[in-house]
Amino acid sequence: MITYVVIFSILAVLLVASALYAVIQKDLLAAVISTGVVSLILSVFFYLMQAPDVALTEAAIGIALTTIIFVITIRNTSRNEDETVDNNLEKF
Amino acid sequence: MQDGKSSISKFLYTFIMVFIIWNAFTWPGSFADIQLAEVLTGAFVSLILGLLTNKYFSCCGLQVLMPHKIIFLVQYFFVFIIALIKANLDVAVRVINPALPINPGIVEIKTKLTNDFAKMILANSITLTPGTLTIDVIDDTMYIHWIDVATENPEEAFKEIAEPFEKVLLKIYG
Amino acid sequence: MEILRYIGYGLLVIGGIFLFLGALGIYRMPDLYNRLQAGTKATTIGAMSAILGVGFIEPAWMVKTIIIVIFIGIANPLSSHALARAAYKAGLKPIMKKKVDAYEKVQDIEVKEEVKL
Amino acid sequence: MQNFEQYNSIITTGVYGSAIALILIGLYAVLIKKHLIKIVIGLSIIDAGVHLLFVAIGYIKGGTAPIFSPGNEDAVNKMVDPVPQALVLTAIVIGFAVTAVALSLVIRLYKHHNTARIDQIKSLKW
Amino acid sequence: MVISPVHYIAVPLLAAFTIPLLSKYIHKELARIVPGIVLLYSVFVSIVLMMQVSEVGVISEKIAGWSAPWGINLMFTPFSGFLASLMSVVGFLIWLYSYNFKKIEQSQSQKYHILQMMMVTGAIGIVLTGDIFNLFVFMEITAITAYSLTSFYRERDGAEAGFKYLLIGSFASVMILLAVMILYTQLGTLNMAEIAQNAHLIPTPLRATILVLFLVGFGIEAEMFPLNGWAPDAYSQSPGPIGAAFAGIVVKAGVYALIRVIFTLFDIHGAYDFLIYGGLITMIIAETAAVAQTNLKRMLAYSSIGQMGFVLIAFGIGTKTAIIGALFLMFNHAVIKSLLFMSGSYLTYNSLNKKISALAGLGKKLPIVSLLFGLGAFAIVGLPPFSGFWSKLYVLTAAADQNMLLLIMAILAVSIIEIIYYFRVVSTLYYGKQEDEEIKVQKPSINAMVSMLILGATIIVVGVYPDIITHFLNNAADMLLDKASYIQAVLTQNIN
Amino acid sequence: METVFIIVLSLMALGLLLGFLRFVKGPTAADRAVALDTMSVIATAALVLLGLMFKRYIYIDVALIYAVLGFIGVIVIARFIEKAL
Amino acid sequence: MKKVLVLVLLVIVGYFLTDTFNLIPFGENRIGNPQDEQTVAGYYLNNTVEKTSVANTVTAIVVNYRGFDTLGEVTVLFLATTGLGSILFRRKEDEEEIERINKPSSSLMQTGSRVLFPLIALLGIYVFIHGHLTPGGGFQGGAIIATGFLLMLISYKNFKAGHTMLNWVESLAGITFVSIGLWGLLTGGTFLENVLPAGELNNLISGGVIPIIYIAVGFKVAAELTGVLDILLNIKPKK
Repeated sequence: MITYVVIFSILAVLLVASALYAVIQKDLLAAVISTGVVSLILSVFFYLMQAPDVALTEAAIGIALTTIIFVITIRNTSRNEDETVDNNLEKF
Repeated sequence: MQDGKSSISKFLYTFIMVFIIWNAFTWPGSFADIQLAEVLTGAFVSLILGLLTNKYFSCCGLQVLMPHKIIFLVQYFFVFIIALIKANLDVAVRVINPALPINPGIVEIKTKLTNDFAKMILANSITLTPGTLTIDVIDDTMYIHWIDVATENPEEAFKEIAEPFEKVLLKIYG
Repeated sequence: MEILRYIGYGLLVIGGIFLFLGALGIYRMPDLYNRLQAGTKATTIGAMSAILGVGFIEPAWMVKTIIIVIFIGIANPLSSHALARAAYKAGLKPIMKKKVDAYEKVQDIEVKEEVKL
Repeated sequence: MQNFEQYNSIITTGVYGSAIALILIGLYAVLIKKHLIKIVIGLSIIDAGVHLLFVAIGYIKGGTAPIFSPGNEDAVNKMVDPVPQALVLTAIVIGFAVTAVALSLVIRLYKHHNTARIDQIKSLKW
Repeated sequence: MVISPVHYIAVPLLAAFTIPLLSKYIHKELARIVPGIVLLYSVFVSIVLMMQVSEVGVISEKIAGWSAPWGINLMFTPFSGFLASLMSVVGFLIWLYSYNFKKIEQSQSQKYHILQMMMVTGAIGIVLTGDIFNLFVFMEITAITAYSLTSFYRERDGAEAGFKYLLIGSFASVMILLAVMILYTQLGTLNMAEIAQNAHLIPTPLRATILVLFLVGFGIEAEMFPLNGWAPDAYSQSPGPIGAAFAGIVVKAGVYALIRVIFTLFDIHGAYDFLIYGGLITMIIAETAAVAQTNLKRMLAYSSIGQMGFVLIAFGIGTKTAIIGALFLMFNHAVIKSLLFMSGSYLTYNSLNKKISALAGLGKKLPIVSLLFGLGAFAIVGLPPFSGFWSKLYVLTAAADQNMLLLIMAILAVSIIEIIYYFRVVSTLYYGKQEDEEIKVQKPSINAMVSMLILGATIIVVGVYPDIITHFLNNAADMLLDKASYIQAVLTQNIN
Repeated sequence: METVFIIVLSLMALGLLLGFLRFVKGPTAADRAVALDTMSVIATAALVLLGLMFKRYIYIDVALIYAVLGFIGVIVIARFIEKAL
Repeated sequence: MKKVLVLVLLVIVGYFLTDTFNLIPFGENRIGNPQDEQTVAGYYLNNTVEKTSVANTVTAIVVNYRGFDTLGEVTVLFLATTGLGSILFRRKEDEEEIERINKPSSSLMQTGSRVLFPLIALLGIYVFIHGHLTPGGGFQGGAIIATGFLLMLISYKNFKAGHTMLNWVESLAGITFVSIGLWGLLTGGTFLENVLPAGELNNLISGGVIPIIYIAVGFKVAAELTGVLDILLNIKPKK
């Protein structure tokens, strides 16, 4: 049964790590995708805690809609956190 | 659109497909538990969706649902499964192999299919069989990223990658 | 019905292995296109097989699992196609041992919308 | 999943710890980062942490979802607390609305100042 | 249909959802007229309910047919009813004022009026609801309208002020959410009356935590120091009428929530002292900052913060007289600050820039507006015979009863500061040297004039006959202090 | 048969971890989108399996919605990378 | 310097939160034995089936017991859409040529979104019609439908979201919600009261007005979110 704890710890570590990554990453698109990962794992958490309603909401609003409106905002502003022009972040 | 089928046929096709999927969504587990209200609601929802979205959803009207075409569909399914299993083992071996034996490249193949829907199914099948990935479809040319390029010649590549699928698809949509 | 259960377990294990292999492929492959190859493929197959396995174990769930499988089957190849095409259009060249690139010459073709909406 | 709760302390640490960590990480982003989108990302991470905490307090060991679906009509005594779930539902939607407004403000600030970094937007004091 | 508190919420919502259709298919002008009718209806509901409540005591309404702890209920007590009536009246006057407001473009006016109406509705919801989470929801309604309205003007730095407000407001909502969460784990209920009944069961450390979280969360809306960073920018960058709405409506709702939490939910003694100190610091710092301002609206904003500090002090003293004084102050602040913002925005609109010095000589060109501004200035610093005098008197009396000598001195000192900067503006208006003779003034439209005159008349009438208001305030203060009857009224649901 | 579930779940968790490692390594946003896609597929399968373990039929709906929504997020990112958005 | 201050603040907040949540054990049964109806949650769990015939207790709470919250929530979304419109509003005179997307997506994607759009819409409709039986409800279903619209919006240049229709759907759904509330008031009950018969548990037609409200919420949320996405997509000036 220790396996459950291991699985759970992996999820928790992934959750925190992706949140941290969303904060430190300079490329805003990557940061936004990272928040998508946060939502993804968060909703698995909700599911594990027997809250399928909340998991569904988090999936619909966190993974899809929030990511989408962030991406659209980045399209209308800048993609690089430092707003320097060079670097190949803008390319791919 | 391209084949100018009547809109009633399109509507019916959409209606039937949506209705089937609705019933799959609401499947209670066994036939005995099906509620009449669910089915009627499903019919109503399918009616509305059919009216609103048939111009998007349907490709070619009702005749795709003819019995013999459904048999071909089943046949297609088996062809696909066999290709899938064969090729999956291939990629699995590649991934595990520490040397990563890959020789990627992008090849083009020509397809005889004209229907968008059929092209999408073909492209998806090609993508789902490991080793190949459809990058783009322009008219009748498909550009395929191939993890282990055996040949650059379009015809040979076509034989290698898409032939079994296309044969069956032509029978359904051709 | 016991046999169905065992088929289900088998599919589940196969699915698990393929999901793992897909993720491993994503991690190991050298460039985006190859990652897509390994990633979408193996994970899609893995997910499909695992989900179908659940359907076999609990036959009442079969219909819904098939619907999920169909959704995954339509959606996932499309998303990997979109990603591959986007990356290529953005200028990410695939890594190749011997240059075989038929797609390079058609970069400037405009896509037309074939449907009047 | 029956023995899930044997390791209660580890799981407690996992859930509460990650939720609090999310709140702190988001707070860090809001306070330190200079780019407006990063700040909004920080806000949404804080929200995520609070929502996780909220669901966590409603969880009951060995419980199941508070839905009386066929086969579960008699499981009243095993159900988790439905109230926090209902509240979180509301909170998630409200959080999304606030995020949308925040992002639209970011877009307008960018149009106005041609930058989205707060250290370069200086019309008002920050 | 019997008039009941839920009309405050349901009718505006129905109108808000209908307006887009009405304005598109019937007549464009309806988008501006309907909110006015709705707000007028709210005023009517207020009058009817205030008359009822003075007979019955408490009107409590349950929603969705579930009585108190299980469902949400609306409480129309003399205290909350007073605030709700005040808000609806001020909301209606603001609508009247902004009906033809020049700077709101035609195509945008539909959105403006919907947002303004919903701001009033949200604030009334905060005041009326008896459920802590529902309060949070209404606070978000108010906040989201406030964010949008702050950044309504495109040419100004409204977006920046709005973003700042949003940032701070999000913190507030996170705090409130956390507090609600901890509260729920301890008591398993969200109804305020039941929380108040059982609050003593919460372990002390958790109780302190909840209280701190609530204080910080609601303190942000109530402009308490040091959480008021949003206020000056939001006031100065938003459209003129919205400045009035902030002062008259949003902040009132924040103060209400703060007071409800401290007085009803947690009757902790230290909290009162906290209110006094917090209010004192807020007042002194804000009034000092107001002197240094050169922008008229910013000055008014700081003055508004200072006034809210004064209100918090008055609540913190905690005796009945003090609470009457505090409520009277809230009433005055709503009326007078609205008048100041309304007339002030016409004055700044007609000056070259928003500096106070640019107002010079406008007293002759816009005589009535300037007169009204002067009236407001005199009233807010507490000169007799205007209404501001009585509220200050009540608070000072209460402080004297409690032997709080230092507090009295601080209040008087701050009043002198207030007099300095308000008189500076008024003297610039009338005796300042005009720089540009050719400037064309924009006369206020008739509806704006009516709305300002109503406010001015209220100030004078209340100043002469304060009993009109204190009659209501007496009941309200009784109700606020009498926690037990509130709890009983909710949990027995005697009406409906 | 609990062991089978545990094995499969651990494989899925490891898959998530590997996907996340690729997500962190990048190097391009497209790679990260691939990782997100993979992770959401793995999560979908995991949700179905967990639904089986919790013995609740209705939980599958969540997986169904996952299958759709993860895809749409990836499509939007792809359109952005393509500079078409 | 600022970083150090912030880190100190973070440590304080973290300590404070950890300390607080140490006092709240995880996974403990706080609702007591539901049969005793000690707490609100216990009451809900014990009475929902009997009184409203709604299988999903969360839905019953969201739509009925705390239906007022949901009304407020819908209003928040509505106001966010309105506010977004006012914040990102473009004047007629400085109206530039705008385009939502530079180029249509590949023909494969076009076909794919054409096929998936009705299916996603169906999924959303399924989620909110079955809000009282299965997880999900109006908000989730609405969000799913909105993502379906988004798929079309980013795939086709000439797909229009149909503002007239969106306006109608949004307004009518909102009016339905409030009218159901007022219906309860008019028939002598209270606002949002469940005036229809409860029906039988786990039937599609059960729960009185609860499914109707959730369907209205679903349509409204779908229209609002589509509106939000459309506004956000339609602000890019043509190069």
